[in-house]
Amino acid sequence: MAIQDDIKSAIAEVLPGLSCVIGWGAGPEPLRAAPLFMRDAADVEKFTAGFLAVNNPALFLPALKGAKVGLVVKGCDARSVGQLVAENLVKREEVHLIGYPCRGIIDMDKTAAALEGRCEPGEVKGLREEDGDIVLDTPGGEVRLAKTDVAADKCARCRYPNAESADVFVGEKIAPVVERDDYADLAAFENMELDARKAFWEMEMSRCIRCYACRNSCPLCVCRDHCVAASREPHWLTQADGVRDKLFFQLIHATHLAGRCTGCGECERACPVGIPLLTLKRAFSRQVEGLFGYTAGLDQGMPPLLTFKLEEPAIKEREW
Amino acid sequence: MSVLKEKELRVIGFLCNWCSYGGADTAGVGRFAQPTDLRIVRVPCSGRINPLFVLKALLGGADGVLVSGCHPRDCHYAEGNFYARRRLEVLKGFLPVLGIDPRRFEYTWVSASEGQRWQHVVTTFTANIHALGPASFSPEARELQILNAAAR
Amino acid sequence: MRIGVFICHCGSNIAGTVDCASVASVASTYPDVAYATDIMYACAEPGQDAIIAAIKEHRLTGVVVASCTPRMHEPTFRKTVERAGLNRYMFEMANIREHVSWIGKDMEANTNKASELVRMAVSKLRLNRELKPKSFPVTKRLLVVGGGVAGIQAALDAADAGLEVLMVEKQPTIGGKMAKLDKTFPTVDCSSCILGPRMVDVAQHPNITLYAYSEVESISGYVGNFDVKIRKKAAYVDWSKCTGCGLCTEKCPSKKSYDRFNEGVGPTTAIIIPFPQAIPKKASIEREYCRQFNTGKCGVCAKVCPTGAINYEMQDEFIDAKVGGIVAATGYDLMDWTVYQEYGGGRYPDVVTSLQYERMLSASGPTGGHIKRPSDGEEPKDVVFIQCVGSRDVSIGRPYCSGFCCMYTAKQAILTKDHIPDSHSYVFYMDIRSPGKGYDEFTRRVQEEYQARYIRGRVSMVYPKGKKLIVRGADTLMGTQVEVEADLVVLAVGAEAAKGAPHLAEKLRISYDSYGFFMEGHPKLRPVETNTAGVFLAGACQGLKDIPSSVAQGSAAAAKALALLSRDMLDSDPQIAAVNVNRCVGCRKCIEVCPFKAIQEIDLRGQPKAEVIETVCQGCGLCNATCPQGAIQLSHFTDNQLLAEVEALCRF
Amino acid sequence: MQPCGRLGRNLRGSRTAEGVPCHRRPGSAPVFANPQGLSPVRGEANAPAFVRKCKKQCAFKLRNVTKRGECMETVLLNGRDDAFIRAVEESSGQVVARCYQCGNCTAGCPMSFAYDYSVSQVMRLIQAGQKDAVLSSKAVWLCAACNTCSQRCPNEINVAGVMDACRQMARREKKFAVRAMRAFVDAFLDSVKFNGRSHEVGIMALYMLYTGRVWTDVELAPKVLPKGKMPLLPHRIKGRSEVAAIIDRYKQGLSDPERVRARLAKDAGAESGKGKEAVS
Amino acid sequence: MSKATFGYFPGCSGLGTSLEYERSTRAVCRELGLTLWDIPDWNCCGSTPAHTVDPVLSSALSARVFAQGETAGIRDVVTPCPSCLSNLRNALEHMEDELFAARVEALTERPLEAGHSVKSVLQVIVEDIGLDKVKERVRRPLVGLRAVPYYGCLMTRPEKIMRFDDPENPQSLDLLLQALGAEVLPFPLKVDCCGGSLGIPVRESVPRLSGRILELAGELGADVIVVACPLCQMNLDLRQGQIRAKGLDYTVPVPYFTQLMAYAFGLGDEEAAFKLLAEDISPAFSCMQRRAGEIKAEEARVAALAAQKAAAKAGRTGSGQSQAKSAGAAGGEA
Repeated sequence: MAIQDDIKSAIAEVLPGLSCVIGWGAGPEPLRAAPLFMRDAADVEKFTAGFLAVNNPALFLPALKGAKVGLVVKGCDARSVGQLVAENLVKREEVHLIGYPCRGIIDMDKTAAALEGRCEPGEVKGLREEDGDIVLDTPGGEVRLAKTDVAADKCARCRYPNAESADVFVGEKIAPVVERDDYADLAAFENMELDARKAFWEMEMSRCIRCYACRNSCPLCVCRDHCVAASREPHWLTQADGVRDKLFFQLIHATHLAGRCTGCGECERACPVGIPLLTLKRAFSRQVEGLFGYTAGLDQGMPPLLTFKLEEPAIKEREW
Repeated sequence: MSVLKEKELRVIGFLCNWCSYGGADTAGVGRFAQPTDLRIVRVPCSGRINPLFVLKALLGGADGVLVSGCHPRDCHYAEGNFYARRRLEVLKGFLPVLGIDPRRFEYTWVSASEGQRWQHVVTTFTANIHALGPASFSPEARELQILNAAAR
Repeated sequence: MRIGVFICHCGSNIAGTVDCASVASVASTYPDVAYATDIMYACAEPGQDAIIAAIKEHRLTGVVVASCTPRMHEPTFRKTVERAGLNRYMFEMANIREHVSWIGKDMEANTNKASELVRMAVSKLRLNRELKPKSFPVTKRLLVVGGGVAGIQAALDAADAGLEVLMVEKQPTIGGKMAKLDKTFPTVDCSSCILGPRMVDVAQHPNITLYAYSEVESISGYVGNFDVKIRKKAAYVDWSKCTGCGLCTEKCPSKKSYDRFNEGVGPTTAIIIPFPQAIPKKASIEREYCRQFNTGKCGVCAKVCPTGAINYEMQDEFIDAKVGGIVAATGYDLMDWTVYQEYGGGRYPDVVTSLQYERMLSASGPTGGHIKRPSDGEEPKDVVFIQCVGSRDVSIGRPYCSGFCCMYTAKQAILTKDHIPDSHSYVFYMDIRSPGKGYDEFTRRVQEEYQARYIRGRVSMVYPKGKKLIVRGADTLMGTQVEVEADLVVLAVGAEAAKGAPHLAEKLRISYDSYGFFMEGHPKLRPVETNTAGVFLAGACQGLKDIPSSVAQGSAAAAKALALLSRDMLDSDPQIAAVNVNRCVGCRKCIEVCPFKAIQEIDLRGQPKAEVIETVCQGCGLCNATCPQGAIQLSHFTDNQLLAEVEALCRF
Repeated sequence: MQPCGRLGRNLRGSRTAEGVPCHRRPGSAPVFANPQGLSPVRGEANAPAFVRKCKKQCAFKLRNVTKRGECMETVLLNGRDDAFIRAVEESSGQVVARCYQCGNCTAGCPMSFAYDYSVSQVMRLIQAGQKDAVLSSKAVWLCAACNTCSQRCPNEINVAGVMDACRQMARREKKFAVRAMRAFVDAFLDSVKFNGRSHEVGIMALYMLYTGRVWTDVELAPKVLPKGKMPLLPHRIKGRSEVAAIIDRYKQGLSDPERVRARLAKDAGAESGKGKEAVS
Repeated sequence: MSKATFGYFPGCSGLGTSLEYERSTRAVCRELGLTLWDIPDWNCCGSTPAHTVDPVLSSALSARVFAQGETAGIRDVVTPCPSCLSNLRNALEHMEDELFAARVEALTERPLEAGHSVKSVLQVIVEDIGLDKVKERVRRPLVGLRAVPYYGCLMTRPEKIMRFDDPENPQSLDLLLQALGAEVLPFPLKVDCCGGSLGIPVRESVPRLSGRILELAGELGADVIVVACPLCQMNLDLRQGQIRAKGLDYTVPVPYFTQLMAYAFGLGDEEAAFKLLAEDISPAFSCMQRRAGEIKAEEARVAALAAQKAAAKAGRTGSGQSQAKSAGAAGGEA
């Protein structure tokens, strides 16, 4: 990809001034990329971007506080950085953002489903991107899959493909996929009856193995080392393997992110058993956007639940 | 310890100490009759109520949760109820996604002198909860059913 | 942990609909409960002694009392528990009277509810920790807001006791509404004769600093350490130079300005000294009417002023002061009676308010004590007084009785007879409210000796006919419609809280009702205190009352303030937030939400952490609800304690 | 009231403490009820049996003292007619207990001069449940329905509505205290019933017929007839039968609340019954 | 129905005792561009007698009027007579209650759709048309006419149902008369009751009530009392002779406001129909002309005085340039 080389040169250009630049490199298998910490020119060579660049590099920023760090960011990653800066968990001057126009990233569950019967995603030997499609080199021959079929859900409703707040932007900005996020997925989910939804979450949460991958992959979970999930002071959760506690942990995570979650989808992507965790977070985002017109990550100031107004036009209070 | 069978449902109230708890007292002093379902937890301010308390109660078997604080601009701590108003309104909009009927949770503002209004709030809310009937969130039992079903 | 549970009968108040014995027996089965019993009157002396005895006998470490509202007796029982040697925070209450026995008759349901409330209290108590109050220094200075008779009394009492007092008065002079009165009931002695000396005392008292023509701009801090910012409004006259000679008031060309002190009875000049006995006796300029400000050309007062005190470029000044206690004595204002279109709505000049009539009666008033009809200046022969104009009237949102109109109308009727011997006074009333000492005899005297004609009925309409005003009323005792051809109609206009009182209440962070009256701590037991520690009330701002009650409340408020500020150190309330530095990641969310700025960021071994300033924290718990990892906990209302109460109620 | 200086008993006969004036004026005549000795009136009060059979049959009246010759019978308060109060309250939609007798309605009422009871006295009689006094009073008939009382009532009571309710109740119980008023209303409605519109000449004719006051407003005729402002022939409308039907149905009582409520319940019952099958 | 067209309910008195009100109302509405569709075969609203018998009966009669309106597609009705307005409006308000509507339907046996409204002619002129449009059409301003507005007790009361102007101190008629150029005297008894329909059955009511109104108007020196209600007009104008017999010593003509508007708009005598009034209005108009003349003379005198003063000032300064200016100004003024 031509753009990859441009990014590499951009990285090389700024690398000397930074302690490191975080991007994506080859992962454990051809279909999986992994975060790449580039500290010298050799590392920059290993840089790959594009359809497999699923990880959100903003995850590592809070830990690297104090050092000047560079990030190669997709649109959604830039929003995560923007939110960290808005809550001054990260100092903007300590971060150098290199943006590029993102055309969507892979969703492994969808790819596995698409490869049904033919082979396991792990067995795929290579991948080529040809404009709208991806060509997989599998033991049973080449498989051509349309990007839109296997791309992540969040990319189908992407409003900010270009990292608006990037210091350096490589390539031309592309038009957003949609103008407005109408939360159609939530609307579809809400067609179910209340009891059916309750049963749905009971079923999903009974599959949770409580590995906390969702928390550990969330860029805004800056207090993951002292998480209330595992504390007795306060003692919100027991360590019992019951559905109630596992669901309650997701509610804790969702309420902590209310008005802050940028919808990067890392929690859902990281969940080993594929529970649709983003639905809970997007329910809060829809509510916050509706009430306060605040979209996380676009540095619109302090998140709404950490401030207030004397008159709240949007909140219609119940008349008894 | 549980509610009186067929007579009561589990209704939990979080009341701010300065206004609503005082309003409930005024209602008591005024002998304004109210249904007995409501159990009141006293908190210093409606701002003290973390939405997780409401979720904990609803998931823990409460059929209805009522939060009441001072009227906006009347809060003893000046800003507590403004934050509460935002957080509880966001929570109320979130409940349906979980499959919990939003009418099972209400928040309102009652001042210490409004005994009559408190009686009306409690009576109306308890009647609404009785109309909705007991909540059915008992994941423990459901989970065992699923495991048994899977085992068979 | 060994917990003692005491179920109070409260005579029959609780025992009437709650089976206390069975609640006690159920309570004994709760975890950690070592002793459970029911007693007749827990709050009474024998009750408290029984608790102390039980603590010693059963080596109890925590006490739960199930009785009335903690808002009333929590302090009582905490002292009891402390007397028994326990920490006063190892105590919890269950409200089984106002929230249970008094609101329902169903014995079974009430008993079950009472036992559940006790269970909640026990489960919270098991997580209580001993809390020690810290103490902080107290500023021995009192702020009195409002210079009416109540404020003056409070200030003088406090100052006489050696306390330093700041008095802030919005008008250019103190004296409030009483200064506008000619005579006072029931003794009909001259108002300025009894108030004047007290006002002079205030001016000359070494401990009192008077800021007239000033307002409270903002108040921050907490009991014992309030930081008050006072705005000294620009009077465009340098009061240090002004001798109060009044030369400028004579020469001022703008003769048509509204006379606020005399309720607009007569026009006055732009630069005024409100009334001869004004304290401070200084001139002040009404910017609205002053030609110098409107047209830029005049300057007459500057030219004539012997001491050159006039300064048109004067700006508002701000004074910052630290005070320990605040007494709010902002008084009342007459309500806007022009909503009564049927009485002319202000269109007929000869329909005046009682205060305007008082200014006409007053010798220092614009008419020099002669009662003159505003329309043609003649002396009225038939004067009609209409009671309850804007009081006891649901249709305009003023259902309450203002309390003192019956009395001052009787007094005005006497004065009318004195001023105009051949006059006839008619008083349209519904009920004469004269409850004080010598009050009813006073209203009898006005009818018997001064031949005031009292007619029991409201007035439906007043309309001008020729030079006369036709007053169309009713006499329900005679059962007929009546009409009076009057020369002058005086309306006993109902009162409401002073304008701007709700705004001040928000600054003082005290609550107020829908009419703007400040909310007292308890209507019967704590009438001069508020729910905010250190803020006291005096006079009509708490509720309409006459001069004797206002003066009494002035002294009461001063007494309360003296009690508060008599100690050098005050105990801080230990129910405040505390940070667990191990869990805090320095995300600053708590600092963002704290209304009192009571949390600051510190650097602990290179790590940013939050820290609570104990004296400023009020214990609202907002930070606790905001902190994602629960690093900051509000003592006595920690997450775990509240969770324990919720868990006690869970069904599954 | 000079104390008579006697150590002794005050009015109620209990011993008075030193110096407290006992209020009996020496030598004053004992005060008995009914000084003029007028014939007592019928009423449920505690009058002896022979009184109740008195033929004068003038109903209890809280009379104005100014009107000579009437006297006031003691009112037995537990003889209060609660059904009457409820009927007035339901028909007018007002709560009469809200009235604290301030007299504002009497003060404002333009027709007070013609009343036997003032408006506030009528309200008081309703509060005391004195049905006979209210329904046989002239006041409810003379009310001009100008709403001044309701507009200025400090307790927001629709006093005009209460007066309407009492007049309607009086009409239903055939108590016509002011015959001319009833006659005029009937004349007006008959003219409307006959033509569909009111016709002045017709109304005057019927009014004169019903009351025998043939000279009413005769002197006005020359002022209006020549100007064509008093058409002799009525303007009869096509739908006059329908208007007549409306008035007749009213007279047959088709619009009585109980009857209509029953019909509504029946329809609702039928509907839900029908509705139930559809749903299940 | 566009905003400028309304269904028109003339009211029974329009055919008889208030013929002049009817004629002048139609003329004025035509002049103001207001098209009035008569409600076909309209019936009497029952006026005061019906609603003193039973509000359900008066609502039933009113319901038939609206039902007839529906057949011609009329939803918004306007009526000159406040008594009809009160009955029609009360019918609409009370029929919002289901039981009441059912009782009315039991009488009319004609269901009624929602969405009806009824206003008075005065309200439409003042609120919908607006006074500035009225001012534009005035050709013969009533300068010098001392008028006293009289609203009567039904038009603005009860406040919650009529919802028009202030129930105690209405201003719309005052402003309208000022727009016509008349001098409006403040009249305290503008909402006092004139006796209404008690004129016939209770003979002494009208002389007393209307007498008080006429006496105060006379005392204030009013040329005319301007009314907007046929009932009030009959009691004040038609019965003024009877009242004078009882001791009233003033004669005050009582025209309708629409008649004065017709005159002010320059329409013919036929439309203004002054001759149909019982009390002759010509003396009032002659007073008006006389006073108008006086006012004009006064204005001329003041203008002359001002011009003189300006000329004198210009003379004193003596500078040529200002002279030209002030001369020009003086010229303009003279």
